[in-house]
Amino acid sequence: MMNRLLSSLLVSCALVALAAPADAQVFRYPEDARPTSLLPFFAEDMSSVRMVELIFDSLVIVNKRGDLEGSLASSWTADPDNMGIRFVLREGVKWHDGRDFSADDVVFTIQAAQNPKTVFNAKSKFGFIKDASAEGQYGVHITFNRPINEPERRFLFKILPKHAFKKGTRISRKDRFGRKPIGTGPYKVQKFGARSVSLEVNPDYWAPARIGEVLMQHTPDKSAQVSLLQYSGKQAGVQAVIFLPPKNVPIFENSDQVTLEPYHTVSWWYMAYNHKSKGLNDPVVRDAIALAINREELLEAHLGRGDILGGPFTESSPFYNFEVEPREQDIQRANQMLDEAGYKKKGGVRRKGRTKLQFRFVMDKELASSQALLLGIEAQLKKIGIRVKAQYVDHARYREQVFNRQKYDLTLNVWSFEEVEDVYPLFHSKGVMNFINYNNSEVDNLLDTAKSTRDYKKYKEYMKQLHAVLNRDLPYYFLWSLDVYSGLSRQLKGTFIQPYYYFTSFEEWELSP
Amino acid sequence: MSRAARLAIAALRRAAGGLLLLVGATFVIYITIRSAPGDAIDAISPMGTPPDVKARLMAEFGLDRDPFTGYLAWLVRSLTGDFGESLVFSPGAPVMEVALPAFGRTLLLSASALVVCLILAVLASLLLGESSRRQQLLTGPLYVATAAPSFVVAVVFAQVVNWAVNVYLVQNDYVPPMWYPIPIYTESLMPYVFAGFALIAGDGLFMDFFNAVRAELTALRNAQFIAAVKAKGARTVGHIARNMFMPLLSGYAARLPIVLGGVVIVEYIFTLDGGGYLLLEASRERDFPVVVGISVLFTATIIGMNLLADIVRAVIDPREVAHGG
Amino acid sequence: MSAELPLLSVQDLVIEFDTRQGRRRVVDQVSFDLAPGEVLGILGESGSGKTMTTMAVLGLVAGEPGVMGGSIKLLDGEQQVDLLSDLDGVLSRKGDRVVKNGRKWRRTVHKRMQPLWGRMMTAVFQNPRHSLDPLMTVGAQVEESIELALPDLAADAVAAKAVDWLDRVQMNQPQRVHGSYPHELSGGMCQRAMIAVALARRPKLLIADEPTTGLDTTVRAEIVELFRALLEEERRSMMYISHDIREVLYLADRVIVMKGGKVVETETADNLRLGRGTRADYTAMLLSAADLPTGAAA
Amino acid sequence: MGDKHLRAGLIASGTVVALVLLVGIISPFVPYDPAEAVNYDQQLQPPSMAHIFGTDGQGRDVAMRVLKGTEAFFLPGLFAAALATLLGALSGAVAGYAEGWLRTGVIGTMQLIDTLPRLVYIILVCTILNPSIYLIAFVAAILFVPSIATVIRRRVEALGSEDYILAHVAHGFRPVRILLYHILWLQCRPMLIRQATYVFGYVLFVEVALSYLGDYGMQEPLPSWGNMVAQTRELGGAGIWPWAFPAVAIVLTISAFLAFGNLLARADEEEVR
Repeated sequence: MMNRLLSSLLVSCALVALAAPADAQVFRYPEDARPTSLLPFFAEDMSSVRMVELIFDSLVIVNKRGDLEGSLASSWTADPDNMGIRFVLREGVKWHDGRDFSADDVVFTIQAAQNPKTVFNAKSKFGFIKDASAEGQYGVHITFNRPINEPERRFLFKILPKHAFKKGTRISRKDRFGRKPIGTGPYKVQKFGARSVSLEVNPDYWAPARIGEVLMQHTPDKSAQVSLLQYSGKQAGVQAVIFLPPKNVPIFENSDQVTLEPYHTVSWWYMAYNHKSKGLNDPVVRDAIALAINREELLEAHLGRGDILGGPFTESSPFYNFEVEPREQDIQRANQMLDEAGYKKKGGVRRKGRTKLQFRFVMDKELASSQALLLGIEAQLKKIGIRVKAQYVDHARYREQVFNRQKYDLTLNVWSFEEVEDVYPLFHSKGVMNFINYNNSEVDNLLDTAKSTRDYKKYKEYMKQLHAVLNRDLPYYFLWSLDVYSGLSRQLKGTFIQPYYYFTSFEEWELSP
Repeated sequence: MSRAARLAIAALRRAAGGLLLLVGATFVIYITIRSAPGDAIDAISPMGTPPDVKARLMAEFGLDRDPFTGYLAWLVRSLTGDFGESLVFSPGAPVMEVALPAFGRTLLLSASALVVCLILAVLASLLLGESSRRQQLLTGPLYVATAAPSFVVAVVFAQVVNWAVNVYLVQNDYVPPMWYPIPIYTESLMPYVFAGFALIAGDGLFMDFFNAVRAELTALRNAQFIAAVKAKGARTVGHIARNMFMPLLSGYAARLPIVLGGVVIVEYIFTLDGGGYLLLEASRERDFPVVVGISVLFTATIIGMNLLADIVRAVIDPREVAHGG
Repeated sequence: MSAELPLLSVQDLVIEFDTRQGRRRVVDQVSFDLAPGEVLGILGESGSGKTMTTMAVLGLVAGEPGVMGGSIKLLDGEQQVDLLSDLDGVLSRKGDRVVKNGRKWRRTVHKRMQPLWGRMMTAVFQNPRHSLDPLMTVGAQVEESIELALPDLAADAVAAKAVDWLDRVQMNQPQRVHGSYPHELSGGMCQRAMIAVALARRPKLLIADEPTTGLDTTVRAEIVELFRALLEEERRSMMYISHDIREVLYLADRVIVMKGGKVVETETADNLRLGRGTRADYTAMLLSAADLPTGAAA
Repeated sequence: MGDKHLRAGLIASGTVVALVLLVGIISPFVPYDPAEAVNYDQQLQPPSMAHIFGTDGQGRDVAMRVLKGTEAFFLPGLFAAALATLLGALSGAVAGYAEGWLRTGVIGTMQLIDTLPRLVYIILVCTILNPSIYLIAFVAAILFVPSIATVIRRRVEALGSEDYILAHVAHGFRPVRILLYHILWLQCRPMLIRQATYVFGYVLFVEVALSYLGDYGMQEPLPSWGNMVAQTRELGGAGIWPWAFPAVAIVLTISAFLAFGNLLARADEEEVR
């Protein structure tokens, strides 16, 4: 009875599916999380960042070769003293609502970002700008409050339409523009639903995109994303999965449906020590913890392939110091160091005086494989007499507890960088993102000198020094950077994935039925 | 005429009572949210935000007032239909613009699942009610089967259907249906059907309904006036149906909260774009205005349903108003 | 009278119920006849099986297994219908126990009773408040009876006749009562309404099962008087069941006395009233308790 | 329902209940270190003699985790059941017995609590307070007080006018004794049993549901039947046993507790009669 019911149900559903029209020109992709805001300032989660890339343009972009290329700007010249830059804008660009794009929009965007009442995460990226002024319809001159090397690299931010903000330069997170954005980019928003966003091609774009429609589906279940990619050829399937979980990568290694596309994100994983915690302010303890952890094993077991790091830069970064040898697991030495420093084992946990080496390890649940990673770390630290009390919290609480209130001892997380790895806010004692309460005058000095230098070579040297110092002093334990794979349907042609914004060259992608 | 007047007065009194309850319940919800040890602002403001900027954000989101005046202000504004604006889920959108359509889908889903469940329970008790032997044989297994939480039913069901589609369709090179594999977002109706099935089959709802309907039916069948109706040779169907209606309506109103509880998680499993999903997602993102808004909708539905049942009962049952409420 | 066939003839009726203590026989080999136009009183204390006997006649015994044997014959026109004949497939023997297929039983009896209910007989029960559908006006319930009895009558005539019936059961303000709901009436008024509902159906046999139980003393007297008046107004066949010997003697032509599920005495009301003939002990006890002449002991 | 069936049902459900109680009691004494249970050489082993319920995606023994999973709800469930029954009985008795503002106040409060959608409110509390399972159990208990109190209040009101209660009053028994012993204990016991098992079942449901959702409730690596069922999300059909056994455990435990409470109450009712 149940069987018959089930099979008839299945057959009827199958019929419905077969009867549905095929829409070949729709590019579908799943995201783990919903984009929250498509207003570029507030596009903070990666799914919003990727979608904003399709809707908005910046003055310049990073092209396939990693070079800068004009987008809304057709050319630029830096002032000789590196205290300003002059952009010439592309002519004939129109906003999605038909209005003309002009220099006023660029000036407006900068002013809005600098308005103290506009509060957003990336505000510091506009801090170097002193003033911006329009020079005619297609010229902008921007001055800085300090000399900047290769200033054009700092103009990757998206440009907003001045006419869409009637209330002036104070832009609120709650502005409706976030759901009904008007950009100049290759796609316009057709429908912004709670679980899906659909985009249609912008025919007026200067290099119109080939794919007619883009559909983002919120699919929190990773295994469902993988299944959907497996049926990419069929109309219910998706054509791309942004980030394939490492354990699913082998499924597609010899697939005739899907290609694996590696892309190198400028991001690295770290374990942060709260330097205000008792015990963790002792460099010996930090070192012992680092020595107890087998990074290769954790990486391989839970995250797939990647590079083991010795400092706050990825191996492809110009600042990476190859002379610094990353630590290897050495439990014996870790135990010895702790013994020598006077931490005695008592009931499986080491103590010295009133300091007990038992730490609260706070984890963001949304971090990939967070549970398995922490389990592994916990087991390894146990071998040197250090206990860990795990606390998994959701993303919002994590931000509140770890970043804003600093109620944690240890945590594990990832930093992702758009283009340049600017670690000043992370490790300077006055850095806005120094949530570990790190205070090292040597590091502060290095960072300050590096910031004020005008010579890029010297800057690189300072960074390499910093790498060595940080590897020794361990404000974080720098873990690894991952080889990330996207799964792309073989229907797609001309694909290139930008490591951060992902869809930068999407208008060149093609989708064959 | 006077009955109509009394009815109207009773209905107004009930409505006033319901409104009072709604105010009380929203106060509880509001206070609960405001009792957060960490403020919403810390969860959404960037790391290293200076205190004065935080204070400005607090003011912008109306979190700077103490909970009581905050509640009063909220109450006054919400009476005019303004429930504030979403902070994170859909920044800037009026809360009800986000919450109402989502909750509407949830309500439609739960209400129709409950209707189907009710019909099944009535049919089952008509079929099984007479034979006590068959009923006893079936009750045990049925009890175990339907006591499962609806989300467990949903999980198992999703796994079974995924497996079946894979084995029968995908491996035979048929095109899999739009909703496959199950936890994906799709515009097709099937996930809603699946969710409805899980709601009917889970949370002990069917058994609960079945037992209540059967008890009511048995009591009615043995009622003296039914014997009297039988003895004078009239058909009993009409009398039984009329007298069954009210207990069924009350039972329906009483069970709606159970279904509204189950639907939250079931929606999550089938990735339905409804009120439960909105509640979980907005909670996760600490979008408090949306959380309050959707909770108020849930509460108002429960109160409204009871109110409606009371009023319908008063209209149908001549005994109700006579007692003076 | 003896030459005529009786309207109702009950022979060797057996009713049993399953209880926690095992199967109990509540009606044991009960037999009696009721002639057309006769008022038969059934007298007995509670638990004597008198109500079960009447429910069996009505085909409304609830509980398992219920009727286990005997015959109940009703005179329908010229024909005698046996409600309990040909039930071979229903009752079967298993060792020394009689086993009953309850479902089949109910279906068979229900089918046989369906054309007889109302037309042949109808009933007035105890607890008048529970005998009326709480959701219908009294008038509508009387009208339902009238429509069943006289299907061709026009709607306004039905309504007029309903009011007439309510008047005939000596209801004050029959117009008002017509539009009232049962809960708006007193117990006595409910019972009058119930009698109106029953009589409006024009049954050949009216069964009144303890119609005065649960009513106040004065109301009881009024109801008994109403029955008396109705009987005097028109000769009717009736079974009047009560535990009150005075009521039974006042209304009945003939009386059967039951105790412990058995008939202990069958006698005319006049003989009982006047203390003529011999008496069973139990009857004598009832009579003496009511200060009536007990007659000779059996 | 016949006597025979009542007994059969009691035995069947009672066995499961006894088993859960036994496991719940011994579980804290079984040594288990979630960190050491991980074994990547033994991932997704089907049930065998070594692992009777098989192993999960991280090579952990499923049977052991099902056993340890009882700790997540066992004591909180008992606590909530006791608390809800106690508060429900007391406030029901007060509302049924008292008059005036006290009665109005208690009934109003009960109505207010009753309008809160239970699971929605619990999720709300979880979002705000990140509570321990005991606080969740406490909230669940409070949310159940009205339904218990209403049943008790009706009974108390009905009994209050019964002759034998009036007789007790006339005999000079103290009202408190009449209320607590003659009414609550003797008359309402079956209802209280039924409600208590219901609350226990609900706490199990809430714990399992929250752990399933993952943001609240029991957190990995600590086992809960809920987060075990949630493994379907990662496994995607790779193995049935990591989630099927806990799912069966959930269904059996909830239905057994509800059935046991119901049948026990019915047996008690018949005893009282």
